Amino acid sequence: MTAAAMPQDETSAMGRLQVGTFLYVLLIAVIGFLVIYPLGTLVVTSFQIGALGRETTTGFGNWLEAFHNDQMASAFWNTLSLSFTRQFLALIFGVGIAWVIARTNLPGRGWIEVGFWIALFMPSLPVTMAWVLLAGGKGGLLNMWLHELFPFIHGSVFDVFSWWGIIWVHLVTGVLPVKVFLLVPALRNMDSALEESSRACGANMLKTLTRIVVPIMLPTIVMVMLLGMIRSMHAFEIELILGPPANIDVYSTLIYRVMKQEPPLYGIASVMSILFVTIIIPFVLAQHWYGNKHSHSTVGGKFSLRLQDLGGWKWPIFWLLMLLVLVMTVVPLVVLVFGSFMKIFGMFDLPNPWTTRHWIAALSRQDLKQSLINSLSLGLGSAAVGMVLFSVVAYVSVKTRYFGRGLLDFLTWLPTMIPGIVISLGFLQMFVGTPVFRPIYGTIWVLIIAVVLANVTVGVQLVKNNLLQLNAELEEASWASGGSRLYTFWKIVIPLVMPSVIIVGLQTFATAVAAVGVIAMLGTGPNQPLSILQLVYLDSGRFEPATIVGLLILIITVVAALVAKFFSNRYGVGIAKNG
Amino acid sequence: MASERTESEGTEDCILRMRGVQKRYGSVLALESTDLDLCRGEILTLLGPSGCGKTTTLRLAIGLERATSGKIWFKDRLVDAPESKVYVSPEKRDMGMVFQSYAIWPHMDVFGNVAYPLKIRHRKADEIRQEVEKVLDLVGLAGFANRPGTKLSGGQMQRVAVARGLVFGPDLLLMDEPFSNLDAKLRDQMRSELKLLQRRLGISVLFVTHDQSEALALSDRIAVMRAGHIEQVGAPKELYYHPQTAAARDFLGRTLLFQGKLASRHGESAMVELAEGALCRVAGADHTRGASAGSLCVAGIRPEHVKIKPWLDQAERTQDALAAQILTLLFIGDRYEASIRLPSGAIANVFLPCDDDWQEGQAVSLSFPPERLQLWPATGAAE
Amino acid sequence: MASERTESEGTEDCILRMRGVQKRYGSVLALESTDLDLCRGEILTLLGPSGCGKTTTLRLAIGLERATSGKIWFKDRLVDAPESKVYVSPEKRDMGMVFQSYAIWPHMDVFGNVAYPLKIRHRKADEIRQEVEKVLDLVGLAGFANRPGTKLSGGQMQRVAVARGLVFGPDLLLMDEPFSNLDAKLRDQMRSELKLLQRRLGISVLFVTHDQSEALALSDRIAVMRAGHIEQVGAPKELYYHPQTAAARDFLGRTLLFQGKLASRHGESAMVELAEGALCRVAGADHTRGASAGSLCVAGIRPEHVKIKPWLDQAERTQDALAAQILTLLFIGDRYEASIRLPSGAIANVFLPCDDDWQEGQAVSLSFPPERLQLWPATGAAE
Amino acid sequence: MADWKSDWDKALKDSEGQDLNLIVQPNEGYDGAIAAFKKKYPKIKVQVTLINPSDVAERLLTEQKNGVFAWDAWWATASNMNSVLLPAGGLEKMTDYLLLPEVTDMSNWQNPKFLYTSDRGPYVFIHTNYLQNLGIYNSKLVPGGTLTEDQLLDPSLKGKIAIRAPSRPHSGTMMLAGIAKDKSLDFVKSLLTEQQPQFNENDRQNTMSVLRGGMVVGIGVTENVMTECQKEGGCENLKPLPSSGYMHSRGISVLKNAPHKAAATVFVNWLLSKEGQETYVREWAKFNTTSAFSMRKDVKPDPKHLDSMPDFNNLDKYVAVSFDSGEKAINDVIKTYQDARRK
Ligand SMILES: Nc1ncnc2c1ncn2[C@@H]1O[C@H](COP(=O)(O)OP(=O)(O)OP(=O)(O)O)[C@@H](O)[C@H]1O
Ligand SMILES: Nc1ncnc2c1ncn2[C@@H]1O[C@H](COP(=O)(O)OP(=O)(O)OP(=O)(O)O)[C@@H](O)[C@H]1O
Ligand SMILES: [Mg+2]
Ligand SMILES: [Mg+2]
Repeated sequence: MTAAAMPQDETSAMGRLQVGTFLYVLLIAVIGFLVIYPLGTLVVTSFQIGALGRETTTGFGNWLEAFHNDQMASAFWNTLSLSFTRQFLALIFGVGIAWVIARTNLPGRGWIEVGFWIALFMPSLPVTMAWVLLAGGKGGLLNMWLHELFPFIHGSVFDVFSWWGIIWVHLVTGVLPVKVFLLVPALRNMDSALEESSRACGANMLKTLTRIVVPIMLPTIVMVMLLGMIRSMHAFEIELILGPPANIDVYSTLIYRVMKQEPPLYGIASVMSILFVTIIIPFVLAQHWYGNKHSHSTVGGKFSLRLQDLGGWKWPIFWLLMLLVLVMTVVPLVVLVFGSFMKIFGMFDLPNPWTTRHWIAALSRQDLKQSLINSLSLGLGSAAVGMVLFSVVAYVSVKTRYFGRGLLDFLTWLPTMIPGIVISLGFLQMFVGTPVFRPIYGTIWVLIIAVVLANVTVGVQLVKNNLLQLNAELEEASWASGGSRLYTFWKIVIPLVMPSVIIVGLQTFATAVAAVGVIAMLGTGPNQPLSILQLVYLDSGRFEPATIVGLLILIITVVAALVAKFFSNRYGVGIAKNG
Repeated sequence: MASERTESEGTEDCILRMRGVQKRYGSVLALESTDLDLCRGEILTLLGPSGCGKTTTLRLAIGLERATSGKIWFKDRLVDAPESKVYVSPEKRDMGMVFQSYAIWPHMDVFGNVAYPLKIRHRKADEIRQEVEKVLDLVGLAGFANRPGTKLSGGQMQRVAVARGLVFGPDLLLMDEPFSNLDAKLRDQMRSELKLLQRRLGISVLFVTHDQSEALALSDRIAVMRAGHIEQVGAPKELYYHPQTAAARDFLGRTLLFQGKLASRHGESAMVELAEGALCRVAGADHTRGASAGSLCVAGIRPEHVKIKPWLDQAERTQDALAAQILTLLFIGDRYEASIRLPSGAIANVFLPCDDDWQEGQAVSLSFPPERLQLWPATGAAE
Repeated sequence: MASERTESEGTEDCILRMRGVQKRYGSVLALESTDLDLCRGEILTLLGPSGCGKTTTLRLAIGLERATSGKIWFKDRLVDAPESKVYVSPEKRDMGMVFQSYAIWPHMDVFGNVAYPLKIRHRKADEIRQEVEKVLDLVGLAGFANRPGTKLSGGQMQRVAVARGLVFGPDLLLMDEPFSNLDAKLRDQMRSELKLLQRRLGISVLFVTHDQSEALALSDRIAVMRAGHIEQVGAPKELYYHPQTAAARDFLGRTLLFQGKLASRHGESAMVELAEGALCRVAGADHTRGASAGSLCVAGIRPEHVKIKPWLDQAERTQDALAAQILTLLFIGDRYEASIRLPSGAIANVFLPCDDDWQEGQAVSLSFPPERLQLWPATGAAE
Repeated sequence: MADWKSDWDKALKDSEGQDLNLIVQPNEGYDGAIAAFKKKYPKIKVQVTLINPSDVAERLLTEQKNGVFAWDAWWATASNMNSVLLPAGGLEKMTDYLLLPEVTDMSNWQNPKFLYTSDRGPYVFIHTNYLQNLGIYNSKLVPGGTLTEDQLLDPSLKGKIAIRAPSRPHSGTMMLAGIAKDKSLDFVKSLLTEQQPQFNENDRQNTMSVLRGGMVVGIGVTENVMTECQKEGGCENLKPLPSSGYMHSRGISVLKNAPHKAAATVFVNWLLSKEGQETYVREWAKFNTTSAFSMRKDVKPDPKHLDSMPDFNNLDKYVAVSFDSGEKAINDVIKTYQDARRK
């Protein structure tokens, strides 16, 4: 029989194809616009010479100037060495810890995981100050106690104003926790049989980890590493405090300084950011190439979940991790809470150093309630928008065959590559420079979009890597049962990647409620959140109530984390139900 | 039953039709140009060695893979034709499929997995519960409804997969080795349930199995595949007794092959001088395309047709019988599998009934009913 | 061969010994208190319905699960004893295991998967290459060495899993349905390779299969399991002909069961009046523990032992034969599987040789050799 | 002059129901003042947005460049208004908005030369010029118990001075500009190099390094800490740095194309009126230790804040950081610092 004699389904197939293609083109256009526009403004700015507000001319002056800045070289070297060192350490320990939490019978692993989450969400400036109080040179409490205990010990044994100090504070305030945060859900999505068969082949737990688990998870680990590298290179808050005493400057503090100069040198900041982007791009492409080639499905149709028995290591590891969580969260928290009840943070010499007046001042602010509501709306709104957008983009870039979906994936990396303080400017230019956004300019929606964009990289990449872990047959079985793409996405795919989606939702929430830079650039009166109150106090030199606001933000985030934990236990392949 | 339809061009009671379908995974040619017709209400089994393209055929049928070239029709509707850019996605084809790898959804319990196709079809909650219970009962998983899909034994997972395929009664059910991890009892039971269901609902089944007796017992027709193409399609008996190619012959059941020389021809039958030393009359099918007397050939016979008797007496020896010796006797339940040594030293495997008292080392005589012997060209590899 | 050793407390040639081993998954009791001995150089097969705890037993043996209670010795070393907090992790036990779910590592190619156990043991690269090639050849995957582990058909994956288990020649090899997705030919081949290998290297094998003929053909001893415990352990023939429990009997091969009444006893044999209307002498095993004359009982016989003849003549009817009718004839290759209707209307399945010309609807007579009939208590469920 | 009344009434009437979009520096003192304004003019809906001057400057320029004019008035310390918005033409002339005679009458104000920040026009109105001395030293650690400005270069203080790194305009930079004005730029250069000071970025941290860390001198410290501490009976050996410090200015401006001109008019006039300034002084004193006074002659300064009050007749002697002259002085310090670091 010839094809001509057969009724053909061509029209409907084509019709559907076109709707899909249309939506895809729309998605890529929107994402492309949102991420490229801010970058484009940077390029334009980089060619505008002259101080802000004065007459500017176009030319290469900023570029020449940036290259002639001879602090660049040492700053660059510091940036690289600091970033590499702490990423390296964080990765080694992070992978190990994440594995122990995700795949073994470690007692209390669920709570330890939450401990790492909290460590990640601790307000970074107050925590850094807490570490300064504890280990800031000779005056650091730890060093003083040590001297009291062992009078023969002089000087500062623990000194955060040092190369290693910067690394340590970074590690405990974010770099290590974020590894655990991002890797645990990915590690959970692995068929236990893969580990078990390695052990049956005679490999011990460590070998199994290094030769089976890590290689299988490598695309995710590489992604987390790259993300971490970029973040590390952007970090400036901690260096800003700990760097100057030790005479350590990094690239990002340079950018910060030219940005905060009066008048600010945005042109030079842009040049420096663009240089940064060009350095990062090859790595992103390499990561993309590697991820495409080496992603492995680890959740298949015969999935089994069994926890590895740590045996005798169980309790030592438990105590070790407890200690770490304690050092990361409880120790600075205790310092902060005590500090907030002191008349002057860290001044124990006063006749009566304790007071509740900072708390009363902070809690009795009239705008507290509104700020709280704003923070919550901003956090929840961003998390909701982010979760949907990240899932859809990740799905499209992984599970469809559209032309150029690799581009989509690449686009999502762009916002992360630009330092946060610089990109909020780009966002501003985008929102005021594009007529479509005018109606929402000044509303909370701009803030939501900005926060979501700031998290788009981690969000899309994490969900994407999770999607890659799902064997195609899980979806195929749904299609074969008659489920449409959308239904399958909703009933099979999403529940399976939900733990990651929740993680990125939580991450988005946390950055939203703690955001300062973006708020300053885009927030307006009625929708200013709690984090701006923190700024208010800091700018009036009132560190104690600022800490209190930071603690309030932390409380919100912790509540959100607990809610997230509650829900993520309900989804995914279900290891949590295992005990 | 429907064996004559093998080569027929799609009649209206043909539910699935493939023409010249080819599938390539990168550099691997998994399926060569393949034609296949599946009739309404028929159980067609794909049988073939591991890696021959059975799963690929199923995946093409339901649309999980797109053909590299060729055309596929389902219910007279073109569903896949790369040349004319036609492709209907799996969910629109309304077939059911049981995956070789089960594809149990790890985030659902057994009930959720099985109820899924019904939920998609917006059945009422009550009805869903009933249907699922019924089918779980059928596969012997009553009481497992609330067990998470990941906390099951291998066979239990497989049964969930089967239940999910059966539950919504699709017009065409594709089953990829659905019983491979089940024990004989359960397998028998499920096989007959499947047959009942298929009869009752009139559904068609495209079945994949590596188990010959399953294929023979269950199928209306069998397609023997090898290395990416279909060797022969036909009713079980036809295939078994009249294989067209050596591959089909060797794959389905065993055949004892004896090298020999065509001594003479007498109408439908021929005399063959076996290298083993006997002169046999061959009256079965001739696959040599009329090789002339004197040419080398192979005589083949199914082991169960060989008459084996204890070698009682030298006198009993006839020209068409071979003397042989039992080397090993393997008890396989209802009979023995015996290795016997032929005069030339070659070893052949045959079955012996358990009733008689066989001994290892015992001398036996083999004789071959002429109408059971078939003539094959000499290139056929000796067993 | 080693059937007497079933209950013996660990002799020195016992490589794996389990005593009172119990395993609980949450609320599911997967394995009741179980005793098992595996001798050096022996192939012991666990046979049992799906979900009966076979995989669990294997996992306990290698240490992937820890027993809830009981003791396990491997090579006379206590490796798991929750009561005394002894536990040796899998990698220290140096066993090999083929997983039911294959567990192929997706990030390695076939070579990498198979070479892994050798690399762990720090073999030389040359040696590894040779060994892997050899074993890949053995499982029919020569030429697949560089294929990614996931781009394989189901059966190919299974073979990779088998190859990985075989490659490093452990003292004890645990194989969980290793051939379930392979075709008969390949399966036969691998089975005999396994046996050869096991003989040559003197390794012990704990084998799981759902395929009876495989179990019977391969095993030195078989342990029949049911619902988390071992029903009976013994050599294949012993189990087949002398099942101790109804479960063992029903699981291994088929049995035709006839309700009846014990008419009288004469020494070792008994006369049973079958409900179907015949009076038979039963001279086989008596599992009723000496039920007295007049009590209800069940007479059981393996289908292959029933003598079936065409019903030629009313005159031929004897007291110990039953008249029956062939309902359906199912061709399963080397023989027919026939459903026959007994006088009472009950249906029984038997095998008929293909040689004779059987017809559906044909009347047949069944007669039962007395020494093949066994006596069971009346509670045994009728087939 | 005569029709100020009708203009004022019109402004009052028009402003009813208007939103007043106000940019305010994030500092607690502003809160109460604006609350008082709201109370007085309940029909005006005041939307306060708290943003740092340096953050908002760029934002305002970008908005204006794109034709977004969302803001009415900006109340903050005035250096960014003067150095960024004013040259870009982002502000309206204050003189177009000032109606109340009590405001426009220059005789009500101290030293009118220092009411507007720039010679380029009347764009930024300064209502408070105040002195800041954000430098401290620990008298216990100085031989003799007192330090003079000259002694800052004393070799015994080598490595004992904590300076908030003057890489950008903030308290540390401004303090150094003050020292430069007292002494010379070379003096500052020596201070930054030969004395090998410890540079900190954060003011709080800089403060703590004197309070707890054994540093003798802190330049660029947190505003209130020393006074707070002494109020509580501690820090008795802390003394303010012997330097004239610098003069900071708090002012108000109206943004270009302000969407609610009437409301803006009402606000600036109220703020600069006697009542407004008194409110400011009162509220400011609640949270701060400096600058609770006004350039208005008829507003009483808060007695605790007199220390920070400049000599109104002699304002030229200070480094006036919000004014054109101060901007240059600051840039000189930054340049000196950056040059020094390059070595
Ligand atoms: N993780 C688990 N949690 C709870 N129950 C389980 C788990 N794994 C297995 N079981 C149950 O334990 C019992 C024994 O399982 P096991 O895997 O040993 O069966 P099996 O004999 O290997 O069966 P099959 O032939 O189907 O593979 C089954 O009833 C199964 O449902
Ligand atoms: N994703 C893939 N990429 C490359 N080759 C593949 C892929 N999937 C299957 N193949 C190859 O295609 C051939 C046919 O595979 P298919 O799965 O159809 O075999 P099968 O007949 O189902 O075998 P089995 O009985 O082992 O399941 C095999 O040789 C296999 O190696
Ligand atoms: Mg297959
Ligand atoms: Mg099993």
